[in-house]
Amino acid sequence: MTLHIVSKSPYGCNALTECLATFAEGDVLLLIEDGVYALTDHKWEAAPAGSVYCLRADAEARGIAIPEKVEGIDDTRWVELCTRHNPIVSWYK
Amino acid sequence: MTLHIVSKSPYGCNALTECLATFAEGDVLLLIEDGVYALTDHKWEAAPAGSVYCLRADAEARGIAIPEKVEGIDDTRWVELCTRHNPIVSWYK
Amino acid sequence: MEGKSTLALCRQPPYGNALAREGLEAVLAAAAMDLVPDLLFLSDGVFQLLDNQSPAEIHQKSLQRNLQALPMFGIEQIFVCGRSLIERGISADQITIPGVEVRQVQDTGKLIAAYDTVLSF
Amino acid sequence: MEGKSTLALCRQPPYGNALAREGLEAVLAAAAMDLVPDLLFLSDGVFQLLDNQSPAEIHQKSLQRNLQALPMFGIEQIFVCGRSLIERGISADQITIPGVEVRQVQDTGKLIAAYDTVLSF
Amino acid sequence: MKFALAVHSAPHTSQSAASALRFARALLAQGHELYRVFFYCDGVHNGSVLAAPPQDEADLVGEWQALQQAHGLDLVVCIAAAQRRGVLSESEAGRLEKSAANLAPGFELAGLGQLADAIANADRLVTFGG
Amino acid sequence: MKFALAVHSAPHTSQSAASALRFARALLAQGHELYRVFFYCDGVHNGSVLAAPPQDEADLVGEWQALQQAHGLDLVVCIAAAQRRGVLSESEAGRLEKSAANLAPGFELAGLGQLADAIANADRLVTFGG
Repeated sequence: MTLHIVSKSPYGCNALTECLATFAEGDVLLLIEDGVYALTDHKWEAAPAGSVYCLRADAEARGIAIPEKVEGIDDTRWVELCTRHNPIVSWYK
Repeated sequence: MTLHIVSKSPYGCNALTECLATFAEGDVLLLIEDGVYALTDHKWEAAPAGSVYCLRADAEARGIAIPEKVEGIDDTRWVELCTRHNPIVSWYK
Repeated sequence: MEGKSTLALCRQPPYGNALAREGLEAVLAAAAMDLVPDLLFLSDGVFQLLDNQSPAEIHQKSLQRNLQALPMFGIEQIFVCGRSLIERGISADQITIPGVEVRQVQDTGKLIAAYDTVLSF
Repeated sequence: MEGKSTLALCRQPPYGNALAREGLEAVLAAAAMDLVPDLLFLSDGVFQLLDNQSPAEIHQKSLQRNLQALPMFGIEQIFVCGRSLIERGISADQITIPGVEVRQVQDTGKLIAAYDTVLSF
Repeated sequence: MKFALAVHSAPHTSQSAASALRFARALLAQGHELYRVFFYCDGVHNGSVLAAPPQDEADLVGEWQALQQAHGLDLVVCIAAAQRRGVLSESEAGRLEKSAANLAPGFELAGLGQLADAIANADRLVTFGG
Repeated sequence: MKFALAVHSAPHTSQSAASALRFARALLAQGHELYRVFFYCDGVHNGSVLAAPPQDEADLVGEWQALQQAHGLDLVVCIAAAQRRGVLSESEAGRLEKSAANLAPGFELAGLGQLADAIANADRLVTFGG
């Protein structure tokens, strides 16, 4: 079960679209840095319910509200997500 | 009459889309570097006929064929395009 | 240097990369030299204007401080692309720079074409 | 090091930025250490495989030399995303690496999930 | 659990170098092991001792160095990527007949084999780039 | 006609620094004037004397220097962007108490005012980034 980490805005870059096109069953999605701008759109809802996370610090930095169906996490939980999933795929460009 | 220079692939980045959305009458479009990958698609046809150029060296580097309606130019013509148009807007990210 | 009309095109969101910040720094420096640019926020650049930014936890300074300095440097023609706002679900009341009017434009191409020089950030 | 299954995900086009080249260099170096990665070309990364590249005039070395070295380093599991090819109008006969079979995959998610480690370039 | 990080981007250009540092701190705080940080591509600039950011901005080079000191981290800068971008150790500067060296203390230059070794030995590899 | 170039990206990372160099050569060959090249953001790395690319790759720093010598170009590296990224002149290195300097001969550090001055004095500004 892969952990996908997306760090770019879905408006500027195709990282999120490509990530979602390679989503497998049981995979989870973590939005970090400019990736949190995906929360202003509905694209992330293509991922299964309960599988979408975002770094709360990155959302707050940008003034982006975290929808109810997305779990805002801190760095501790980020590390934990990484221990519970493998492989970890970064979509950063 | 603006010269728009786009240097990113339209598949990875929204630079070309945004550029075409700000096209004004008389503007021209020059595709350079990874911008020449736009020639594998039809998006550039949104620009008026005769207004689309590409750097031949960048297309050849990538193995991309230049369609008939696009003028492949060398560096000398690139400079010339810049002297004939103003302002010059780079869409590089 | 007042003779040359200059537009800074701001297309990057804040914090993820340095271009938003370095773009505004260049704009303020130019204004300090009496070359006062106008600004157009386009694409993800409109996110620079969003209220409620709190980047302390990611160890960055708020970009809104740079924006608030714009009117002090005499920069008063600030435009935002209406289409980019709509695409991102941002309403007009979510974007304010204290002390300056941010004007929505629809025909960004016509706006750009009227300048002598355009800086891209 | 053979125990660890590794996939290099190659998403960038050649020449415009260094990631395509530096990614392949990392892959070849890992293979030389007996950690032989598989490769998946996805998104604009499929442009790396396009034939007829001639980058001499832009003063770069052809990336195809690096690709041709792959089988010599024992790298033989090379995948390309079928969807990415179709989106870019590239047909199967335009993408060949001499001496190695490039296999099209449709379900890239399932492929990726089977590896221990994934490198992103 | 044993982690390895690959850092592909430079401080003061992309946020991702700072994200890598935060992630490294968080995993160490939870008692995990950080087997190696491998700086590749523009990430090599994390190892430049000449970076002098303004006082009110984060000093990432210094923060990596402090973390290295506190935890004995293995901070490896890819030698090939570093040469292209002008990050040199004393011995590399000598060999290449360059006028100065700028690799920060606490970092070391080594080949791409160290990335392969990190993959082989760590339970998790997390890449930071962009 | 008088041109000014703004270069926002580093050699060996983006092609655009090489594109800027090609464009500069082409405009000079046609008898135009190059008022200034202003290196900003990651473009400051074009002025690093420590870059040592492999022999079969382009040496952009050296090519800028050769062009500067041949045409007396004004190659200006933004001092604020350069400090953050670790590109320092002798005097900056001294002032900041750094162990070395790495600004290549032929380049000079100056403030962002030099970009404004270039805009004011050139007929055309072309930006290279990415």
